[in-house]
Amino acid sequence: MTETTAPAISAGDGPLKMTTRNVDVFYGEKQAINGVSIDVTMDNVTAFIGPSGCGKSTFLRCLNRMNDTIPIAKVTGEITLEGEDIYAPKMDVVQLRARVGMVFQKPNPFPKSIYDNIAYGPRIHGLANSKDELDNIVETSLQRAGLWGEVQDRLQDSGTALSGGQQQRLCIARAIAVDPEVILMDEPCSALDPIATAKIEELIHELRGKYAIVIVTHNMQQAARVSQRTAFFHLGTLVEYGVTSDIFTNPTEEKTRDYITGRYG
Amino acid sequence: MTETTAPAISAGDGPLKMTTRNVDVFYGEKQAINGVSIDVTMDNVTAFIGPSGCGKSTFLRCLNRMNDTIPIAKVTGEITLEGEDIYAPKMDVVQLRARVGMVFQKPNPFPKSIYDNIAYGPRIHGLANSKDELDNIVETSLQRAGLWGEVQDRLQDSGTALSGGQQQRLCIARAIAVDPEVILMDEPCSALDPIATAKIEELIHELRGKYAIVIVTHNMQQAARVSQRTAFFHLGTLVEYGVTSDIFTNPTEEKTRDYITGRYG
Amino acid sequence: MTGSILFLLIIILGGISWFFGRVKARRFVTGSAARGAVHSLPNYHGWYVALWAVGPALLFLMIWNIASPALVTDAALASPAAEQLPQDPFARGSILAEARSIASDQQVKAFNPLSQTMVEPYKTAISYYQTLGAIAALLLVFAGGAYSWLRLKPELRARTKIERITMMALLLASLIATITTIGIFASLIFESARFFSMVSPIDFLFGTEWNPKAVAGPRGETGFGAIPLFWGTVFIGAIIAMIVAIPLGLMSAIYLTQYAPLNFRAWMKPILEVLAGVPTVVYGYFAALTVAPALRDFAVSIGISGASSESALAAGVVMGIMIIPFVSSMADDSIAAVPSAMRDGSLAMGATKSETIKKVLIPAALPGVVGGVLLAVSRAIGETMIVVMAAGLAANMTANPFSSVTTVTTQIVQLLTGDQEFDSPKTLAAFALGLVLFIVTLLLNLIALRVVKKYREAYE
Amino acid sequence: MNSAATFIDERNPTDWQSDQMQKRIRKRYAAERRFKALGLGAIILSASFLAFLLVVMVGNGLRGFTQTELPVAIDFPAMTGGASASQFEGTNAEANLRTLGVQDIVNTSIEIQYGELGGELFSAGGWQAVSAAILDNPDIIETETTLYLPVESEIDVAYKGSGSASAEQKITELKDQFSTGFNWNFLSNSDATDPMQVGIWGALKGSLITMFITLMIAFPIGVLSALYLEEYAPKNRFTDLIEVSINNLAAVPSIIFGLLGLAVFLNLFGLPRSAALVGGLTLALMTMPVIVISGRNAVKAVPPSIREAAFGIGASQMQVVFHHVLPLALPGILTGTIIGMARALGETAPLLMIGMRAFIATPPSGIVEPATVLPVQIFLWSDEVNRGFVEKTSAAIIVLLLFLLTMNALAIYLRNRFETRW
Amino acid sequence: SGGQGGTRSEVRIVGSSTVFPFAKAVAEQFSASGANTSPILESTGTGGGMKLFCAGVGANTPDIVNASRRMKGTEFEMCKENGVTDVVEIQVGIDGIAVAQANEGPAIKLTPTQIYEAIAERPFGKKNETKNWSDIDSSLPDIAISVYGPPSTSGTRDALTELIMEVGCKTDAATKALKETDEDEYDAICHDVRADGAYIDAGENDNLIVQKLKANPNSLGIFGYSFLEENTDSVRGVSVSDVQPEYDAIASGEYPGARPLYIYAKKQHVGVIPGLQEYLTEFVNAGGADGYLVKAGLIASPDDVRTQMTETVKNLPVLTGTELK
Ligand SMILES: Nc1ncnc2c1ncn2[C@@H]1O[C@H](COP(=O)(O)OP(=O)(O)OP(=O)(O)O)[C@@H](O)[C@H]1O
Ligand SMILES: Nc1ncnc2c1ncn2[C@@H]1O[C@H](COP(=O)(O)OP(=O)(O)OP(=O)(O)O)[C@@H](O)[C@H]1O
Ligand SMILES: [Mg+2]
Ligand SMILES: [Mg+2]
Repeated sequence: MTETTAPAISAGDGPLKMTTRNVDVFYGEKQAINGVSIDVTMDNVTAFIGPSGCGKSTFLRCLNRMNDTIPIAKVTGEITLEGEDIYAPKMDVVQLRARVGMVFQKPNPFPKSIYDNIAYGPRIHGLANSKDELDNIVETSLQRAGLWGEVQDRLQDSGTALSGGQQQRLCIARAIAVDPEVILMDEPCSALDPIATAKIEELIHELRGKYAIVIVTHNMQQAARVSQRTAFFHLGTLVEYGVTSDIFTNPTEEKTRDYITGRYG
Repeated sequence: MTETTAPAISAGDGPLKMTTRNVDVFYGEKQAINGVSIDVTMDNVTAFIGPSGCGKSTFLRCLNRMNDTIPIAKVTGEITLEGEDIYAPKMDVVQLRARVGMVFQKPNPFPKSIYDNIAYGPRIHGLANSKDELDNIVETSLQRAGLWGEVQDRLQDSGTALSGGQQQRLCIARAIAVDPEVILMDEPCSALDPIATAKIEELIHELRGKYAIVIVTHNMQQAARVSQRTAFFHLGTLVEYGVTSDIFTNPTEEKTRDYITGRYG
Repeated sequence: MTGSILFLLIIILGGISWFFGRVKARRFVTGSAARGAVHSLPNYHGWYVALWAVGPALLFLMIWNIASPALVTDAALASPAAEQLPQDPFARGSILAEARSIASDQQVKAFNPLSQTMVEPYKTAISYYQTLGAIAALLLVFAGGAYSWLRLKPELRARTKIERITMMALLLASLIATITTIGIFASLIFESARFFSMVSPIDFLFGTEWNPKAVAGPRGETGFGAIPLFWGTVFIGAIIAMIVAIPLGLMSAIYLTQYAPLNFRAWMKPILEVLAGVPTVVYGYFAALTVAPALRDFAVSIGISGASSESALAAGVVMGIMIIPFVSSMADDSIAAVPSAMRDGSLAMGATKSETIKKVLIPAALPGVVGGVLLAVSRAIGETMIVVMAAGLAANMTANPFSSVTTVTTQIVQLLTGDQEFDSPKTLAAFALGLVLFIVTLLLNLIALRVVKKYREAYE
Repeated sequence: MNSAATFIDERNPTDWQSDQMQKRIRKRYAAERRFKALGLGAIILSASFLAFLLVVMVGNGLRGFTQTELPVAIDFPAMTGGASASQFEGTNAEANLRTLGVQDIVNTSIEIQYGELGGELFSAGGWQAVSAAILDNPDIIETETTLYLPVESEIDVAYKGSGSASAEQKITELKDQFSTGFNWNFLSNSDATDPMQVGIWGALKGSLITMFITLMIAFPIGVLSALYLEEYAPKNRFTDLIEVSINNLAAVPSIIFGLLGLAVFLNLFGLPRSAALVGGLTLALMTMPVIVISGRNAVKAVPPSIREAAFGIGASQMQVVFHHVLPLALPGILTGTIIGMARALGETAPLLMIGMRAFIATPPSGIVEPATVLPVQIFLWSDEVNRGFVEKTSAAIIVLLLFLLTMNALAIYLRNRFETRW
Repeated sequence: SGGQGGTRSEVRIVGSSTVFPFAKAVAEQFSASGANTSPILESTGTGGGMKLFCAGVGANTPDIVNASRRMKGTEFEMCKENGVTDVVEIQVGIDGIAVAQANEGPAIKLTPTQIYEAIAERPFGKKNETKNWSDIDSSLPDIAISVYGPPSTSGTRDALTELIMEVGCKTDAATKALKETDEDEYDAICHDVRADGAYIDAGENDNLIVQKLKANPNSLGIFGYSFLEENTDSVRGVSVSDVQPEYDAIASGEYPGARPLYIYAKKQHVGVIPGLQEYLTEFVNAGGADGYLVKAGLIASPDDVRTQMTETVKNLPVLTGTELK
């Protein structure tokens, strides 16, 4: 866990939000992540790319300790949020997950009304003191996620009745509603059609700067479009991490080049 | 079913093996393939590309009537193998499938020994009259599939104990063992790592000319590497079909270009 | 030649014809050259011939076996020895049967001396008809075998034919279930119809007094008011048992699927399943001998007077225990069927596990759980032995769990094994009760399955 | 964090460290712990019910495997007038024994040793143990031998636990002479009036024969139907009908199958009452849907990729089913079959309706012979007036449970072993 | 076996659960020597047994039916209709309906009329309002009426209504007269048992009944005499009309709740089914005062009846139907 493994973050990247140092993840005997160190900053969208099974999702889920839900998963190394070690015993997972929100590959709205979907987080965390306040949170979250216009008249409809793209935006709104600092997205567009994908990408652009955003994608073009920093994973190791445009035009590693030019994956 | 819908096959493509004219496929009410006409020739590897759900697999499975196994699937139009209509009532599906072999996306060896995996086809079709002959078929098939060296000492081991790439080659060997005329491959490498992928691609190169080969792939680079003819599907229709290098460097259709440059999919 | 030897012979001949069929088919072109020219493998040709040889012969033998005994008896009776036989049909039949079994070596000593005289005629007749049958069967074997063997040719679609026969066999097997269902319905409906011709269905279904009398009372009351039985059934099976089973089953399922370490789950799940594997007669004995007295003592100690040792509570509680694994496995399935994305979604919002379970998983799994509970209820109200042994016979309409009530199934057993007059509406009432039980459990199941299915579809 | 300022200004930042928030979180965690404890409690409660049941049954039942005995000295040479050991060897042994009049010999010996009332001390069928002893070792017939014979049931109960006053008194009188032996009769005899002489062999044999018939009918029909429905059946009304009837049969209360057996097998077909054949048929109809349903699940669990692979090289439907699907589904089908059979083995109610609730003192020797089965035997014994039957009932329950637990364990083993094949 | 023409090597018996234990003992003794095949004995209840018995003649119908009451005329008719014309009736012994209470219970003596008034639905035609025994007669203790008795499906219940309730009911002249004018009403008044909880249906032969009485010393139980005898260390008999339910009193007919037990055999099966007649003989012999059935709780029939029965099993006279009502 020496600083030497820390990736270089160039000036102008904005304040550091999360850091990871020498993170290893094991599923039982099997090592899925091997000594990964990455910094997540406030102003940039960070993209994780790499072939299937290389550990992108695994690593992403370390950042809000969602891996805790897999009994055989074991995480070592240091991960901090605003300097606090999130794997420290005194860290409260419930709070952590409220601060580091997550959006999943397949839209997963709860089978409740749109309103209740958004209100779920604020309610369990007690973020609203009154009905009005709650209404307010729901409205602003939906607005941020660019969904308000489409659903304001049918807040009581089931969240599952929306189209795929709308559902995914609902999930983003739901994550926003608990006022997180970081938003993690695991292939948020892979289940969506091109038009819905474009909407989400636009949304990411808008959210950038307000939240630290990390996105996993298997679509390199998407990474190039939405992110400013890209990390390329291969077989559980971080092969290359840097400014997105550099990675795509001038990768330093042979493997990265092979991947980007489609020699495998 | 007029000849006008037939795709142009340039001279020097070698003998025609299969032709399809105006093929429509329905799953219940839903149309999955819409008027597709393609010719498969002996000397070329034909690749089908297109975004997920565009009907590549569906169309491929029409070529050996594997769609018969899906009760709701209905195929219309004309498909011939060496001039015989394969959907004619007198066509025996069992024989057809022996002549048009298939390799699937996920390697699917039978949970039997390697030997039995290969020998199964020859046995049910009565291709060998003696144990020696059968041994011989097994050996040549494994050799053709480039697997003999790796498994000759453990033919009695279970086929499922092999690595993914070996399994896939085993499946190819199994298909070869019944001495087919055409081999259909549905994303044969998508479950494999780069090295295994490279081996299969090499194998396809070697098999070319001995069998008519059709391959579905979602990896455009792969299509470019292994095929001589490429068909691009979109929402169940055949958008473009032609010489592979033309399609990738100079597509005539806007949609093809968009897809190849990664604007969606 | 006895039946089994003949049977064996036919099977052997079948094997031989299989072989000949195969040999002939092998002489068609084989190997890879055969492709296209020969439709089926030699094996299938063999089977084709074998089936032709064996099938008709066995069918004939079956019919022969049913028909020939009568012929044999006729022949035996034609003999002079038959003249001394008694006229009484039963005694006569019995002597004949005895003679027959001696003649066919199934019995050594005759109980009735007359039988001995009939043995010889029987022996003659039996061997005559047996030989006749055997010759006919063997002829059929040869005819069938030869016919099919001659028909073998390369284009013969032997495999297709064999496959069609196989499929018919499979179809027949699956028809048995339908026939059974019809059988159940028919056997209940006929007797019930007779019952309802004596007792009005209205009185039966809505009467509140269960006190079956052979003769209708002065005001035409028959005492066949089944409401107290229905109430007892519902009280024990759907109320008390469920009060025990639902919380325990549901919470067990939740703990096992959501909290338990893998090891604990691996051990505990089968242990809970054993609860469902214990025979109901054991539960009944346990309820009657251990639980019921304990509950009654408890009731007395807290000052409930009139507590019966055959209490609804004892039967209900034990039944509830029996149903626990049922509820828990249904709940387990339903919770597992909720996509894990749902759970992850909630956890990722910072919800605790219990919040996730209570607010997301259970509501999402609710239709499945409800379906499961309905199935459990239908199982509980159809349960017999526990209530027969522990619930008592008093047709009380009471909500006091410490008193004795009776159930539909208990009364069916009582009515069919009690000391009542035969053919009275009392016996028939058992079938009417059975019919009601059948219909109710059927409806419950249909509803439950529909609910569960609909809900599964929602996630697929 | 300045960059986020714009956003934070828009909304009240959540102060996670505030007292109010911390208190709320503590409360949520407490609720979490309570909920978890509740779940654990539910499981422990359920499991302890099972443990309690087993402990009670074993506690009551183990005594049923032993019997209290008193010594009886029998002077064979004097009483038989010098019978020789050779008479009781070989084929004629049993016939000779019958003419010997063992019962009288024993009764006289008892009277000599224990006086007039001695007869009331011993189980009436105790002399059969002497017969068995002679057959076992004919030499004793030429000597004076002391044999231990089972005592009368009331005394047995009293000696093992608490009995009636009169029995207790006899026990204090003869205190030192009692001994306890393993009750072999219990494993080899059939039903009887005297609890000291009852055994489970007859019922067990009846159960085995019945189960055999059930298996022979339900298994093939169940498997074939499962294959038909999963692999062949077209989607139409007719198939729906079959499916609906199978699902319904699986849920029909077992007693209804008894009514069916009564109406169809006995009354319509005229099959013999109380026969294992009818019991087996009735239980087969009950077990078949269980096998079909589990069989279908097992068949469904065979990955489609295997079918596709086989179809892909030109296997026909039948070849796919019998070469690939069936072998792979077999462990699952077997698991379901064992569970179904275990259920049938423990079933009582339908058998009461078809006359298997009978007193049958000889084990059945064929499928049309009158027979009873273990659970029905348990039910019959549980209804006995004589208190000696309490421990016998529990002992029979132990035997039944042993069988069932073994079957269940086998099913679980099979399931775990073959669960993750693909 | 099976079918009219079949045969069978063992005797088949069905019928009453009251006679069942005795029949069992006889069956066991009958086959103990090894000379006879053990009979198959099924407890189907008297009515169920009659139905099977009267279904016809042949190997697939039982040879004997045990009955805790006499065969009814209708049953005999049914038998005749199905070809069972030659039925032999044998009285094998007597069973007593015993009224009992826990040893700890308050001493109580009753008459049939008092019992009738306590458990009838409409004693003498009026709704039963009694709560305590003292409501019936001030000499009786002031405790709640609570009687555990046989359920309506059982033969013991028939005996209870006929032997005790009807006797009590007839003491009222007006009610007795009703028998001639309105027999249905008479039956209802005399036979219907109250259903308001004072009378509690309980299984026969059930060990639990003893526990119930022990736990509720104020309750009474009504069950077979053999059951009382078996449990003398916890329950004792209640005297009816000053007669204790004891062996001699029941045997002599002095005790009101005594009923004969019968078995019926098909004469047509004698000589065809091996061992049938021997079994009947064994049963009659075993029912003597010193026979093993008495040990098992049966009460021997009076001597004259026994002599007659010994004759009966020899000659097998058949019923004509006129002796049955
Ligand atoms: N729950 C789990 N248990 C065991 N191994 C797992 C688990 N989840 C993932 N893995 C393994 O860890 C490795 C990394 O998986 P991960 O899902 O992180 O890959 P990924 O890069 O997200 O792939 P994809 O692009 O397919 O989503 C893989 O080899 C995978 O098989
Ligand atoms: N068995 C089926 N039943 C109903 N619809 C189906 C079935 N199989 C495929 N489809 C539908 O048919 C369309 C074409 O599917 P197909 O599998 O051929 O696509 P594909 O091009 O192979 O996609 P992918 O790249 O994801 O494999 C899709 O819309 C799909 O949902
Ligand atoms: Mg992933
Ligand atoms: Mg596909």
